[in-house]
Amino acid sequence: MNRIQEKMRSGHKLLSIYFTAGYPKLEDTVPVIEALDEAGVDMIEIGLPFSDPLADGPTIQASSTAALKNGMHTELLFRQLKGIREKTDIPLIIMGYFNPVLQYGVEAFCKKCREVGIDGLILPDLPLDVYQEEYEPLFKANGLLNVFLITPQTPNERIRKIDEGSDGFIYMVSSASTTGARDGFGPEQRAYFERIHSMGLKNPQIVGFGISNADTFAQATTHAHGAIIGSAFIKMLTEDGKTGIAPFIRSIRKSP
Amino acid sequence: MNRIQEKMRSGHKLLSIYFTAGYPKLEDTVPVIEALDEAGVDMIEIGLPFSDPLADGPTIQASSTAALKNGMHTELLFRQLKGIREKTDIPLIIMGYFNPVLQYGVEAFCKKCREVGIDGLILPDLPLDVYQEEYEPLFKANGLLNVFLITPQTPNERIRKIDEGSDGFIYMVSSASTTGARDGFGPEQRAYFERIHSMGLKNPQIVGFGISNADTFAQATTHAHGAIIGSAFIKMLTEDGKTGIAPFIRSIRKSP
Amino acid sequence: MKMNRYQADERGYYGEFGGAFIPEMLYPNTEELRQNYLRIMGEPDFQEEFRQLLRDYVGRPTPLYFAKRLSEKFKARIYLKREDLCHTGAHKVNNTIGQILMAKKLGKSRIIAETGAGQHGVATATVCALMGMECIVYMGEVDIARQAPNVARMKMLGAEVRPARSGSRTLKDATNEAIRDWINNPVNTHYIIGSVVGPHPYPDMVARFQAVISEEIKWQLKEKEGKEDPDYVVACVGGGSNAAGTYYHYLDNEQVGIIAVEAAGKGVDSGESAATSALGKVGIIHGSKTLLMQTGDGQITEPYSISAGLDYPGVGPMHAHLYKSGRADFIAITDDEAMAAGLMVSQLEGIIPAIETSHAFAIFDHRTFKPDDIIVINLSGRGDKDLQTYIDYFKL
Amino acid sequence: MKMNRYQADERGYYGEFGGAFIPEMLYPNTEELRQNYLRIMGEPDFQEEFRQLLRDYVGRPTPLYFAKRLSEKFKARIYLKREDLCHTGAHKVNNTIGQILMAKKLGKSRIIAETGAGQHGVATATVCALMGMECIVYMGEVDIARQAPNVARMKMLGAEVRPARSGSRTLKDATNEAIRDWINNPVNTHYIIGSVVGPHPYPDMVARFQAVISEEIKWQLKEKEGKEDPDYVVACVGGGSNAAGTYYHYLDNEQVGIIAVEAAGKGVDSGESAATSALGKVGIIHGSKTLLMQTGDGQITEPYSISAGLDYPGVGPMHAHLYKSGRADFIAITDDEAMAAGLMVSQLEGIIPAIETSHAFAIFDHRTFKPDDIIVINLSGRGDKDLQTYIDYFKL
Ligand SMILES: Cc1ncc(COP(=O)(O)O)c(C=O)c1O
Ligand SMILES: Cc1ncc(COP(=O)(O)O)c(C=O)c1O
Repeated sequence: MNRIQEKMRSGHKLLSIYFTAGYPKLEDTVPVIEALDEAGVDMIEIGLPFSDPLADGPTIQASSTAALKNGMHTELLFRQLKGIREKTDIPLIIMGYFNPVLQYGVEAFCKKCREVGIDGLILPDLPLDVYQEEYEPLFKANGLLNVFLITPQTPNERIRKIDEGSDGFIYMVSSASTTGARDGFGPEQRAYFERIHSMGLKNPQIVGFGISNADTFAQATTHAHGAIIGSAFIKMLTEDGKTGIAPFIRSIRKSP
Repeated sequence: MNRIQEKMRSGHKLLSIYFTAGYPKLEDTVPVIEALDEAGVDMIEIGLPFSDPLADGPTIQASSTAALKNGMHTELLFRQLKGIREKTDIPLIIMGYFNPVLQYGVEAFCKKCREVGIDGLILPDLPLDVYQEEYEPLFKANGLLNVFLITPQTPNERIRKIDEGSDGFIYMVSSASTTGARDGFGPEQRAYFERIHSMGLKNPQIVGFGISNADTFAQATTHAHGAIIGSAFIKMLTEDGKTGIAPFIRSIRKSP
Repeated sequence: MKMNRYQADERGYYGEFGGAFIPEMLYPNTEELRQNYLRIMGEPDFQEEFRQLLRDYVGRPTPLYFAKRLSEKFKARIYLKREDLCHTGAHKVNNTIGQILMAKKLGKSRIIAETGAGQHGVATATVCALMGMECIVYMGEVDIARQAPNVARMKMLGAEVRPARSGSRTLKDATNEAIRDWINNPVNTHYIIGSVVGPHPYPDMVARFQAVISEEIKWQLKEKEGKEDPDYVVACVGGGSNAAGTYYHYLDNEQVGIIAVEAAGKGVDSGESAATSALGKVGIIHGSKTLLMQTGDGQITEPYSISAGLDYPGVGPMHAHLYKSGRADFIAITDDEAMAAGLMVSQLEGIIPAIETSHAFAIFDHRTFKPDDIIVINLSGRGDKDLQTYIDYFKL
Repeated sequence: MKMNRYQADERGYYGEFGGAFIPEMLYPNTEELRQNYLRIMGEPDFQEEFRQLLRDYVGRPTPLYFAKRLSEKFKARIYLKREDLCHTGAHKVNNTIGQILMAKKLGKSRIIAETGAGQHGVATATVCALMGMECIVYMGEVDIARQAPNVARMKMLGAEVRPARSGSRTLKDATNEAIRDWINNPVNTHYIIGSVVGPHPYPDMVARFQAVISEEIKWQLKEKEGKEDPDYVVACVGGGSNAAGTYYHYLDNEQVGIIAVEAAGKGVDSGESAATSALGKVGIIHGSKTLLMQTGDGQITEPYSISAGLDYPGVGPMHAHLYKSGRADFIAITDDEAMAAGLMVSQLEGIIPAIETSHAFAIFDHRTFKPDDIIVINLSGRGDKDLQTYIDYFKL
């Protein structure tokens, strides 16, 4: 059983953090992972920076640009992650765009992931059908879970299909929006959360986009199994640096 | 007999000077006439300044603009010329564009000319046919000779027609060119001068355009009865003022 | 009804207006043209080349476009004749195509032109490039500044742009300079005048070249409305060439109302205007007897309009006659009205008109129409050349 | 010969290229389009409105013009397809007319677009004004500076121009921003992509709207040369929409040579280039698998060309396939070659081409043709938007 699947079984609401590899400093990748682990988060998404992150908002976009300027690249990320499993058992997911993976070679990429101990991938622009037709065996062979997104606009039928094709969790985009911190969730989002909940999917759902504090975390996880914080975390990291990680995570964890 | 016709009978080569009324100073019209008369020119063309003198070169154009700025206008010119016949008997021609005459009223204009003692008109943009159809009786009734132009491009047939319709002199434009001083006449011009001469016209010919000094005056009048200096005179007037008039005329008169 | 009441007679007169009041130096040039233009235009090979270039090069026929949103707004059936789609962006090229072919027939090798908005200059530079002829365009210094894109286009096309520095340094002065050039170059040079102005035969010749506009309107309207005749034809009038083309085949059909739109500038009585019909008196400008803005003393007034192409103190003799005879309804439109109308058309129909043309769209505050009135407005040119003026005006 | 070898298959693939590599957030939008576009395009009332607007509003058919002086110079029979005469000045409007009608059919009320040269932005702002729809155009900051006239036009037309400040601040980044906007506004918004790029069904849909170009070439050439097929069709390739339209009806007719002209910038190997076929490797950009300029690491390279409309690191999947399969002959033209060709065409034919288009006229130094070869070059747009660049370059 994959570390992600194992984590999903735990009773409490999971807190997952997204950060961009090589940001703020090139060598920060592993220290950030360690600090997050220590602060008690449940899962980490490591962003592989991309020049044209078209599904990301300005904060993550800026961090990607900075990371690339710092010199981050795919091979280097793997080098940095080498030995990470000697340090932590936390589920690690690489989140990135498909083109760098394609250039690295999908097979080589998957193998490297296994080598360094990556548990899953989120590649927003690798659609389900292409994945299933061309890449699923490679992922499976390397013990990688591929995570798909759903949004408030995804038709139920397609949600079922995605549920069918997934075996880690479903990344539930909170609202039609590129990532970026929001003030809170409105009635529409709550109705959406409830609708998905009532579908009784086989995969747990982790909510992403728009979670920035204890409040929104609590709202997002009323029905879902957990939530992902991205932009709000990056923003904090930009302002406070790594020493801000523990207090930030504490602030989310404390009940509102 | 009109003063112009009388002058044409004199044996020597006639020197005619064009200047712009009201230039350089508004009140200079009569003093310039007097100075020219004293310096011994044979005929004077008084330019009635026009806003859009499209057949004139830059020098005369600039003097027209200046004269208009000085406040020159048709009625004022007549006022200035009032009494001129008490001072001089030199043939006086008003040269101008047709529009100011039209606005003044052609009949009123002709009458005024007679009143102040003008002998003829040169209105380059009043064509022969319109003149003959509409205005000839008015001119005649007021003792005004109307002078027409010919150019190197005017067909012989038309020259004959113009000769037919004229009874003062023919204004022979030296070359296809808006007025402006030239360096001298080439073989083409000389051929043209000869061609016209050999036509044996009933009217004397006075050459205009491009005469600036004793040399060109002599060349122009080899066959013709006289020549008109315009731009070169205005240029001198601009530079030296009225005191330059006598020396300028002397310089033309002296044989080259 | 007497036919051809509003066309030029043999001597180039429209009623009392027109003729050829030119210095003798220009006589051979205009005479050569006068004696030949109708014959040459009548030759089959001339017509064939003219028509072929209008089709394949200019892009004719230009559409007659039913402007749905304008029609809804002003409650009438409004059609736009799309001269803005002509190559180079205005009706001017219809005339320059015709005249360059005429110049070739007459054996000329050098072309001169005057320009105000620069459209005629561009259209002339264009046909000169097409035919490999030398091209010199005179343009007022003020216009050179306010119509920079067109100056750039002329240079790209290989023409020389010579600034006119006298007078108001606009269209009238550029015309003076062009005429001076023609006087100085009487043999090898053809002067392509850009509007229905100048000495006979220019007004008539240019009107005939532009007449293709109403020739097309007739059959296009027949296709769309089942009849050739609209209730009104509307055009802005600078010199009057686009208007002449728009009216041409309707002149003697008094069922068709003619609306001529002039530039009032800052207001007809503001002292800064170019509304010739309202402000002009009979006079001579550029060789033609016509209505003319002038002082009591016969000096030509410096006109003013925000649009360089309407900034002319005279008007073609055909239009002077249409005004005097009452055949056409003249409306004067201010800068502000024109600019607002230009923005309106841009945002209602997705067409940015030349500021000249914008004047024609401002008539709806001045006249009322019936819901089934068919109104054809000549969209004489596109506004690309005027973008800076629009931007500055609206602070976009 | 298998038919339709070079068209998209049902899943939007041209050979190995194409598809829809999109984030799930875009799935409903593109899926709605994918399921409906062929049906809607097939509906008679859609076709009727599309054709009517192309005729009366855009000014189609655009002429097929025999370029006499170019033909003499290069000793071949050169025809120009005059897309520069389209309303707004380029072929782009064929597509925006089609897509705005599509958007209406899909019940959308808000339009977004990206633009490089600004031609597509203007064409989009234009049809939005025509239909009374809200319009937001994303444009790279660099392009906003170098294509100022088109920015002004969009504003006049009532569109909002939003600067893209990331990356190279050119077309690719504007596209990213537009996609982001679409993700954020998935229900009421239609994204009018301006070229044959993006996820399926965009490349196929845009190609079908632009196909009117070669549809017309066929009957026009038949009229002029007695046969529908030229020896070569030539077009510049940015994203590839004007090229797709020019090739469309000739794709599967291998008798017709296809020449695709890319921007080499300062030279293919200079590091400042946009020659995608020469420099690209298979990759994903803007939802499509295609040839793509990128680092070994899969980061998209910042392209360079003097022409904003060719300054794109990818190419439509149709063109990637035409390249890979050898069906098309790709030629890379430098800035300098393009500028010289633009000036040449201006002064030989009186037509100032868009700098994008000028690239297509520079092929004659790279390929030789036979005297009776019929070559149709798509004159994709006019150079008005590029005057400042031309002027600065040639110091006119
Ligand atoms: C677009 C446009 N319309 C109208 C005019 C006015 O000229 P005309 O009255 O001769 O049509 C011009 C002159 O440049 C013009 O460019
Ligand atoms: C005139 C012109 N030609 C060509 C292009 C390139 O686009 P495409 O390759 O899609 O035709 C553009 C883009 O803006 C353009 O404006």
